[in-house]
Amino acid sequence: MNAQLFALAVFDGVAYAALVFMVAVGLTLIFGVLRILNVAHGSFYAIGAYLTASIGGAIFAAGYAPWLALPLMFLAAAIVGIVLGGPIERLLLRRIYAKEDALQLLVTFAVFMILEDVQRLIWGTQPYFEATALQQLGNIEVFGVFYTTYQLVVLPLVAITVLISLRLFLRKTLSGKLILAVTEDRETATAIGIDADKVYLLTFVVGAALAGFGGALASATTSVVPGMGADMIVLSFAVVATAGLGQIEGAAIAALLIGLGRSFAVYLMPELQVLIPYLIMLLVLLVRPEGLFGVVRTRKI
Amino acid sequence: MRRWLTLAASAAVLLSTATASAAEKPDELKIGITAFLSGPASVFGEPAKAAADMMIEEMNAAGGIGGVPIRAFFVDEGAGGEAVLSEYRRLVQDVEVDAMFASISSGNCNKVAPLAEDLKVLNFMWDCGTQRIFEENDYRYVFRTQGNATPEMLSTVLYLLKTKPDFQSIAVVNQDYAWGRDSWAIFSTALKALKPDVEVVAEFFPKFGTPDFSTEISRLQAMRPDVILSTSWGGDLDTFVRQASQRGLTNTSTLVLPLAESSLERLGNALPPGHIVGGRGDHYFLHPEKKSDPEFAEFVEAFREKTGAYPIYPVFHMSQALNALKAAYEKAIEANGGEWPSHEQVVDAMQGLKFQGLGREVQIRSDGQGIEAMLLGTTTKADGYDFAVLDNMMLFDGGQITTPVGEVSLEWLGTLDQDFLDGIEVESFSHGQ
Amino acid sequence: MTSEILLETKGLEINFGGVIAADNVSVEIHAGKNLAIIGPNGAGKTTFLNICTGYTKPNKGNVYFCGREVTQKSPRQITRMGVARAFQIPQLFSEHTALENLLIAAAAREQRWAPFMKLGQIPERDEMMHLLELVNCAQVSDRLVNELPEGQRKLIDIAVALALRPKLLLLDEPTSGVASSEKFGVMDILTRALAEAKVTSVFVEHDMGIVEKYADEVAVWAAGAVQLRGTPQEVLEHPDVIRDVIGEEL
Amino acid sequence: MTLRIAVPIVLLAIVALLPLVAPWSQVVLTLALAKGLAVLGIVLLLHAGQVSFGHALFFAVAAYSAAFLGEAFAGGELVMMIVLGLGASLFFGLMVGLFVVRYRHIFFGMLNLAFSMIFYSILEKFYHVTGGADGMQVARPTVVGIEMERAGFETLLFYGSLVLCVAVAFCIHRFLSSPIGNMFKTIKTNETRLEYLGISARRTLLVGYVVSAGLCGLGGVLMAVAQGIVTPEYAWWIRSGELVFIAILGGAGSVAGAFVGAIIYEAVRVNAAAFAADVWQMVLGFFLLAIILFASRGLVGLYERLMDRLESKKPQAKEPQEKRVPGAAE
Repeated sequence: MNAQLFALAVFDGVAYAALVFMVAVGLTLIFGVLRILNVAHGSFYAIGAYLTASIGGAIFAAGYAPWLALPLMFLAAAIVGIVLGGPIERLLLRRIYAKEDALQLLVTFAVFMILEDVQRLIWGTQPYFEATALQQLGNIEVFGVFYTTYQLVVLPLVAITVLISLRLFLRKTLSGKLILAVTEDRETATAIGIDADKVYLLTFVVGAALAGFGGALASATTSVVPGMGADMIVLSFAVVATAGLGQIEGAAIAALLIGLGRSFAVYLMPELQVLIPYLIMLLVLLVRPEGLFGVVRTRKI
Repeated sequence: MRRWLTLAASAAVLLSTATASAAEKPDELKIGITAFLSGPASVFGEPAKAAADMMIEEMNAAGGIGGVPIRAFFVDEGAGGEAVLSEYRRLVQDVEVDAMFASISSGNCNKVAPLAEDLKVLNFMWDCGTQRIFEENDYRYVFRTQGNATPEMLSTVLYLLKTKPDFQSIAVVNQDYAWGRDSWAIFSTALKALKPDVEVVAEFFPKFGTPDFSTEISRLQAMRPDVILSTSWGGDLDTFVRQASQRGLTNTSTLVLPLAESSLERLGNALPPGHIVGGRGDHYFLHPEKKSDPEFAEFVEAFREKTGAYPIYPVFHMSQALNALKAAYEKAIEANGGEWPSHEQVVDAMQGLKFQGLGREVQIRSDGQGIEAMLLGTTTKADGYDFAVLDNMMLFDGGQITTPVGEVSLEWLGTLDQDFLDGIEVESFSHGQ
Repeated sequence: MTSEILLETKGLEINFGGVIAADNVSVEIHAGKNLAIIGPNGAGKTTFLNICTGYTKPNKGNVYFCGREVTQKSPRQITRMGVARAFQIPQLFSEHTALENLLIAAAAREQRWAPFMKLGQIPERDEMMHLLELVNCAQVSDRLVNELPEGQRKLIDIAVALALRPKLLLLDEPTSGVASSEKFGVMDILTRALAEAKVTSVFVEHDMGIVEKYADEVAVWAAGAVQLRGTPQEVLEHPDVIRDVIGEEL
Repeated sequence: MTLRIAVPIVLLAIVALLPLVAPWSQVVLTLALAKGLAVLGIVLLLHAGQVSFGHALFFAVAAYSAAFLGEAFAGGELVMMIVLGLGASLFFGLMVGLFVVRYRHIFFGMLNLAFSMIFYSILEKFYHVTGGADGMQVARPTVVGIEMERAGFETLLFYGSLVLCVAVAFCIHRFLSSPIGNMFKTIKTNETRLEYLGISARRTLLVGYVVSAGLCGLGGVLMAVAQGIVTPEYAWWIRSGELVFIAILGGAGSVAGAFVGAIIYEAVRVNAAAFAADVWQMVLGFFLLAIILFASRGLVGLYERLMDRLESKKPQAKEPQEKRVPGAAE
């Protein structure tokens, strides 16, 4: 493998990692606060993509300006977070916080199954493709290979921006600090009077919106097809578990690890490509059972 | 549970009456159709179902088959092999369908063929491509009302050799499942036999449903093969072609896409001129021999009005299956002296049956395989269409390029040589001709 | 009375994020002499029990049981050697009844692995009923333990430890959670049971009346170190103890 | 005989007799029983408070073992397939178990998921060995050396599975009442105490894990021969989720519930696929939600509640009902 191919593999890996990170970070945020591994997160991702692709397809066909693509993505993310995430937390998840892990997970699994069919009823089964955002930005040539500016520059930039703003939001704003407090010690946080209900709702809405945003970003580079959520959710599970549950910065590193691992596999051993995320997760967990950045909690006796 | 019991009871009653009066004219002719109504492959299943509904309505309006109206029961292949098999059994044993059309997926055809044989029900493999079924086993009740992977791939190789004889290197990006693997095995075997000096520079089998081919495309750009083959379909093909054209891969390599007829309209401008497209048979809404046929043109318009899209190859395959059924019953009625035939008589009538759907005539040969013509073309831009249409089309006769009865495709393909190439008859057409 | 050393620690040191929980702790525990451990909260008493049973590994130092080093052994291995433990917060099987908790302990002791033998029919059943009677809990033998009041849970926790027939029993605040009027009753039951089973005990205790009455020896913990050790009388009358330990308890 | 005992026996009889009146239900029921065995493996782990989202792995391991055996010996022998499939799943259970018993809860679930997804990817990728995504055919095997016709074989398979399921259910029930079974359950409630009884929680969990893998293996072999085909989908995470789904549906922790759940699930699924082809997933999703929200003890829990109500209504039940203590010693 020469330097050119090495660089190409890195570029591809980073772009891919950026997308995976967007989904995984929402998942890990929700887990950190609600202690629920949200299987329906995959559906939020898919619905974000569908919304962007279908609305975008309609308005650009009607002749609206292409720069609307980015605001549209934010809109799609907001719709997923508020219209979908809000009611799901409020009406459904709130009723099951006292139940066992397995039941909580199954509830989100049920939501996932329902949303899969909802997507099909709304958008049908034909693939959607809406690349206006990407085409606007054109291509960049690196080592004789053309990359889209969108993938090479925009996606990683957006991911870094999200990471930084999430950090600032959690550290600097009141809502963020409340979320952090609940993540770190739920009992104490509720004991000192933090309104856990509100924090849960906020977290879930933000987490779902992030997944929707991930889908919106992805819709520019890929076909939006039924079943895209199921694949994404296992992948982001792997990222989240590798990073350590609830670890936001960790999720960025784990996404990068898995993204690079995957793209190097395409160059070196294409057959291993799909195995890479799980192998990385397995290796990490064997050495560090709590994930790369997870914290061990010993039981007090 | 109650439903099961009532169904069971009615099944028992039906069973006793059915055996007693097998050749009595029924009130309706029931067929079960498996098709993907969910999942990625519903890009094929949904149009085929819409077409089936339209055609059956039309056939019934014209008196059905031998005066008996047709009624279709659909099974969703997207529900998984398990559900397909249990629904298949239910339709055969319980609803007592007269024929099954199964299926789109080669995997499901593999499962269904032995079951059909066990259940002794007439089964048309109406869309699946695997060439193995009739090469590895003998069936009495199973037929294929279209070609299979071997003529589809062989015609692609022939088209490539005729239009681009000097290419030196090829890469492949196929979906990672039997179709992707088998079609590459067929294609590469034929290519090696007919043009041994071509170098295969990369073989990618990305996971089915991959949303992102960026890494593969980067690597392909670095290698610059003359030709890139992809037998992918549906969302996978769309994604690959769009990402490839976005990043200029379509400027440096010629894409060869044997299934892209089903994606042309969706791809719009993403598929630039100059790339090779096939349609799994002589299937194309601007079929050069058929487009001026008023019946054909009317159907295309009606279909477009109903579904908002031009018909694609599964639609044509569906028309072949329905017309095969009609032809078989009519042949059997005739052989039976005008009386309604028994199920076994209809199965007998399938041998050597000739029928015509919305393409050239198809014939069923002794092993159950249909002989279907193949159409390929090169993309071009044309007025009146906001997507690529085909130019420099070639129609290959199915008889020459289908593996002879009793031979195994990969072995037969390995024996092909220049003489074979020279003996191929082909008719060429250009767009608008 | 024998002076055989059951448990011995040498130079234990550990700290948790800068807080020193054990600072050069060297203690000998003699068979037949019940040792009480007293000291303010955070002095490292529970940490000491955790280290002795292998739950926490010390940064430095060693633990010996009956002359064999056990520092790096797990609680399971140490338990199998004959050290049982009762906990400050009772550690019981909440979805099992009181009797079943004891039966599981007995089955563990006797290594009853036969997969088709019913737990309720193991030969140790009578012995365990007797043990429940001994701790005055026979009347709740069929109740789920998480439905029982804290005092009874505490006693059952101790009974579970006793069911293992240990040589040494470590008790972490056996009378906390027990109503003060019942504390002496509980300790009477306990010492009788210990004596009957010939078990040496080490107990962490805050109630000086109890320490005075039931301990053969007392060790005073403060800031992760043993400050003083002697008979109850010597220790409880020591001015530092009155000022630093008993004072705080009041 | 009380109603509480009579109803299950009648239900069992109905299941046994149903194929006589509805021939097509025979294979569906065989598949349901096969799944029921695998679900029993999940139920077992639920007793230790652990949920595996990757147990389809063992299902697939056994199914592919049977398929390979069939391929190697041109058809193969049913008894050999069961023995080999069970052996393979136990072996894989031990190997995977040695790793995963160090983890609990979400991590336990996720690691299982990772192992099953790795196996899934391998099955899908190594096309030339495993047939890739399309899987392998499993020709109808001989039964103790006898070649059978389809109808006879299916009948034999159904009744054989039924007997096997009843026997296995009994064994698991006894295992759960045994001392080691009870220790296994304490992993859910208090592992620390278990260790302080001198028992290795990991080893105890491993025992249960291997047994549960074996149960999935039995189910996998039956599924493979009943379906006549094995595909990587057997190891796909949705399949594992489905097993957990059925376990909860039947009644978490209930041995009988595993089979009741599997049969009801299969019935709902077949009907939903037939009558609501577009929305069958949605139907199942709402079904699952309803169970978790309104009957978290599953179908068996509903049944118990119904029986409690019936018994308390009966006039002859004069003596005050003693409060039933779940898990009380016999």
